[in-house]
Amino acid sequence: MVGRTIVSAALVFSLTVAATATEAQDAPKTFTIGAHMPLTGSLARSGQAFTEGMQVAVKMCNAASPKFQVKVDLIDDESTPAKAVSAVEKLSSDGAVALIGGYGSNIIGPASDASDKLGKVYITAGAVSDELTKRGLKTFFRINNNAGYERGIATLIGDLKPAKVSIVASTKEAPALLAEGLEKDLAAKGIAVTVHKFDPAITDFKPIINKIKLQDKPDIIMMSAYENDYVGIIRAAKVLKPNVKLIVGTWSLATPKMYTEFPDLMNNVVGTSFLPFPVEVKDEEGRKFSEIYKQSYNKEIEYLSTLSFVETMALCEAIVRAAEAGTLDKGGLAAEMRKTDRNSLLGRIQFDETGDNPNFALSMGQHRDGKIVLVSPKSAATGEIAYPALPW
Amino acid sequence: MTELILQALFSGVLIGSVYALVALGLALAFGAMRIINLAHGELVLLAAYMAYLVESRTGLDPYFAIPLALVVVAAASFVLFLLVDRIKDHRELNSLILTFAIGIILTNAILLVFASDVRTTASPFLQDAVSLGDLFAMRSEIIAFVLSLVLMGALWWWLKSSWYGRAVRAVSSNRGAAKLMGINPTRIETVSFLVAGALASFAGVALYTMSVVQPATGHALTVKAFIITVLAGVGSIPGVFLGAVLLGVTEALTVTLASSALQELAGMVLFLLVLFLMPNGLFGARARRG
Amino acid sequence: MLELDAVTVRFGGLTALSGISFRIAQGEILGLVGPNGAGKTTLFNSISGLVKARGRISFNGREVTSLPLHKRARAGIGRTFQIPQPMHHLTVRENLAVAQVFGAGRYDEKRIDEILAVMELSHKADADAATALALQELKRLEIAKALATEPKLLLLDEVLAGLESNAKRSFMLKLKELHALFGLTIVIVEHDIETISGLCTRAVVLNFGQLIADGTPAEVFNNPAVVESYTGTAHA
Amino acid sequence: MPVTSNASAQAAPAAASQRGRGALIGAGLLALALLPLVAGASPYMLGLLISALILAGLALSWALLGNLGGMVSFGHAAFFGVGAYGSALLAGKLGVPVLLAIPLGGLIATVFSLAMLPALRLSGPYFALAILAYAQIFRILATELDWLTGGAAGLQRYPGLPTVLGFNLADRAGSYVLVLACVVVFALVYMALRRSHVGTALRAIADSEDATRVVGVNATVLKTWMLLLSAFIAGVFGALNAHIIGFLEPDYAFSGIWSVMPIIAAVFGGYRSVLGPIFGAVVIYLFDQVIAKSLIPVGHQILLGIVLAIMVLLAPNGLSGLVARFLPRLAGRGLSNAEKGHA
Repeated sequence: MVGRTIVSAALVFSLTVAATATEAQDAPKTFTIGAHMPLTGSLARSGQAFTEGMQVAVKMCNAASPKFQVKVDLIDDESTPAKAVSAVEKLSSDGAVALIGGYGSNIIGPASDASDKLGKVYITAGAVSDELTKRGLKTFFRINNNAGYERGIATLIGDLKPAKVSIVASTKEAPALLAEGLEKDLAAKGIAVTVHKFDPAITDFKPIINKIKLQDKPDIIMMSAYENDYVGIIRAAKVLKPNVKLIVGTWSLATPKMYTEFPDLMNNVVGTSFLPFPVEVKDEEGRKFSEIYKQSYNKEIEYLSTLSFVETMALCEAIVRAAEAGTLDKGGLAAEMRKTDRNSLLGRIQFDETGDNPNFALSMGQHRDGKIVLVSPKSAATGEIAYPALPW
Repeated sequence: MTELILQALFSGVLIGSVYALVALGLALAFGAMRIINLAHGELVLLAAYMAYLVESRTGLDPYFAIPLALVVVAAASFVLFLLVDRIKDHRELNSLILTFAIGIILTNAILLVFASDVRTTASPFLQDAVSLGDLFAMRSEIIAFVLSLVLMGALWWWLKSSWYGRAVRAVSSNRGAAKLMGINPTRIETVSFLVAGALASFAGVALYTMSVVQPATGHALTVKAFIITVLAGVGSIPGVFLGAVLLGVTEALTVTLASSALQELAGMVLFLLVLFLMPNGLFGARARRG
Repeated sequence: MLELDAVTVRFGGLTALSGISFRIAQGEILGLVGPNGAGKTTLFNSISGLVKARGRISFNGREVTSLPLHKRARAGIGRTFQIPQPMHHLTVRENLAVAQVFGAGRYDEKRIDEILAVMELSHKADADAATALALQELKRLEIAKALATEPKLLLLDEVLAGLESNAKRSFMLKLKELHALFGLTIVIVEHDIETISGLCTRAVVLNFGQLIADGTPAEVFNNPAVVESYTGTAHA
Repeated sequence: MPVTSNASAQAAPAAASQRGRGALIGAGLLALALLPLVAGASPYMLGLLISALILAGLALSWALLGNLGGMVSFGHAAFFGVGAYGSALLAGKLGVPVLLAIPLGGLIATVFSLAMLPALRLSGPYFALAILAYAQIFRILATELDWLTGGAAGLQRYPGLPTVLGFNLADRAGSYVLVLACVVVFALVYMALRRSHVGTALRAIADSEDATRVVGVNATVLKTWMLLLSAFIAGVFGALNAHIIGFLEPDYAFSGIWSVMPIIAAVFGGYRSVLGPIFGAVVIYLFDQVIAKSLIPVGHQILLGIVLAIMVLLAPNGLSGLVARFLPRLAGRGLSNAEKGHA
């Protein structure tokens, strides 16, 4: 029994040591940012894109600031809250000065709570639920929110003045929230709305589309879902050819990648976006980002990587400011974050009392023969919307 | 409304025929060895990724991946059989856990090799709409439907008339007695697993042409296949087809008449009802228990 | 104490027992005779509740036809299996303890020791039942387990098979001892005419699922129908 | 460690020394379990250990059903999720004190498990996958009944663990002690149950059902009790986890992880023993999170799959089986009891 106890104790200790051994070496002026991302599980693709944008931001930030350097410690949270919380605690105990959170409000909620308890600033670009900013955390920041997506889509649809819209929405958290919000917004604009919720497990969308085709007869089909769902829905629509004028979706849809992979499905489809394609980046920082990104990953920048690029830039700059002011280790970072007011590829970035970015609103981009044209809002548009226009 | 229901039935039958193809391998291995292969869905998925590999690398039609998929998946199925065959104690439960573990390994191996992106065929030809009067389908679905019927017919004929087929049935009904008749059960089980692997190959390629695949898809496929095996009852190939079509139609009708959010629920409830109320399944020759 | 009235058992199209009726009185030792496949074990199974039977089975004036297995055991019907079925992964003592606690509804260590002593299993009390016992010990364990449930009626399925004649004789004495010691009524399946004659007060003969004779051993074995049906086995 | 009266009744003369050794092992294990607190482990390490212990409780519940009930479940997420939602809703909507809501969450899971009674008649794989179907059904219900559960958006504003007698259960150390206490309590219940006559009979049912029923054991009723108890335990740990995490949504509460991980943990540790699943959970979870993750950042579960496959093939009785085989004298009754039967 004694032998067994010793063996077990040794095991636990060796694990503890292995877990904390990384703490020791830290160059004097290098600050660590901790990040947890979903690198496995159903959200792994998003996590990957986030990570890429983040890495580029770190490079650029370090190049701009010779005095202070920043590095990122990354942990896979596997899209589970407990692991995200563990990750926050580990990163913090390893000396991270601030944290960047992954994807999904159910992950971000507990993780940012844990971060708040440890007094560390936490920023995310992957959690849109309104509940998160209602908690009144002083250390929580985000650059995007449900309201921004909602506003972007509602503006586009409102301008098109359809009589009727059918929303096809996944029952997953973010799509369900967006669908709920849009239903209200559009109804307020006097547009008739029907919502079809679907279980994320389904793959054959023909029965839903057929219902839309024969019963709803809408002008626009709006998809609040993820990539695999978009493909299924548009395919089903292409087969059944409902008499609609436009297909609209949201995140991860109006991207060059989607067009490359599914060229015959994407033409004329509209999704939330911020950049036209081929990329015409007007501001200096964006151009640099796009260049370095292309060098590093051999592809064009996309929405998720840009989101995380922007949040990381804002965070890095705040860290450098706080370090220069000498308030970084005295809890001054949150205050520096609130002083943020900068332009970015995603528009103006500011943080209000709750940590939310009140300026966040997305443009809408339309796939046009391999290009993406920004079609709404009018202020950002690079071209006229093709309407009615469909992939088939 | 009639039009809606007709289209739902049509879609249900088409998707059901592919479900049948997925389930057939599971049912066959179960019949021969009394073992539920919980990695079967992952084998199907492996074949789908072979189709992706061939299509994305060579630009060929995904159906050209079938030879490659046959080799890879049958080999995987064979290895799986060798491992399962090593289990001596508590065979039923330990093999369940072992095949489950192999499923986890395959899913993650696919994730490591192919990343977590959504994959599906890029061929516009396969995705084109085909219409039968007022009923619509993708061309790939029609092809899969025909493929499924042909394979099922071939399997049925094989089990009925070939020596191996008869031996498979003998082993699955009574291992001991089959041994006495000079049949080597291990050899028969090996053949069953190879054939199950072959069926999984076709199923995977068909799935790739008409639906989207991700590394996490495999587990869901296994569950579907098992549900169908239960609906079908043990030892009935037409039963597998009918069970699969019943599941497909139930799902499509649930979407049409109620909500698509309830589709999975309907399948599960159907599964439990048949499980509890009909010990022989809907079309089975023998009882599940006892 | 046990009454069978038109007991019939069918497996699919096969009739294993058809219209069996007889009574057993308190304290009897009844021999159940018949060639292989005659339905003897099926009759045991239907009395103890392992298979569902049509007709009527009553025990001590109470109808038990549709009572589940465990309730019949608790009511006082104990049985052994032809192929011993010890409870796996349990020691001999645990086997008896489970039988006693659930079958008799009480736990009495002394009585278990007593049964172990009578069945000559005391030396193996803490051995694993399924792996450490020889076949004859397993057969004794079958009886011991049944005894631990404190039965009123004991159904013994070929417990004497495979014993050479000396051992058989002493085992017969053992059964008589048990009969007296625990105040049992016994039904025993047995092929050997001498054993039946030496042990039983009465014998019942089954063939093809039907009862073809009922009487004292002497009467039964002189019955021409029995002789005809039974020749092959009994006089081999 | 207290030894139950039932156990002493059986084990007769050897009981005293057994009891002494059992107490010693118990004290040793408890000391080991409290070591992280004394040694001042980081919140990260405690967080990992809490998650590992939640998993340990779930693995215990799974193993109890598998070992005593003879039923392999592929859907323990069903109980875990119902317990989590039950407790969170009671505390959040009705204001039930959290420490009362947690056992009530377990009770609600038990009530829901009554719906599974028809599945008890099913054998092996049929039972396993029927339970999986229940887990799916409950997940969909939790998504659809949004007036109650908050739907897909989930629940997040419900109370966390309270402070009791100046001891803050919501901080890492407090949560750790609470979860540890729950694991210990249920392990003791399991041990007592297994040593009782009911436990002996249940062990017998698993392999020789007819032989057991024929001596008067009502197998169905005993199995039912095991299902209810297993559901209760899983529900309690689901509830604990819910109040520690502070956020629930259907995909998380009924995630396949809660079905898969206990199987891996229990098989690895040895599901025929009481301590096996607990050790298995702690070792597997720490291995996965600390070692596997650093080796293969994406897809590290492949290592879990490999470990599980190897264990089933080479050591079906798990770690505890190996311990019993190689250290027969050192292994206490708690570990080796079952293996004696399975030698």
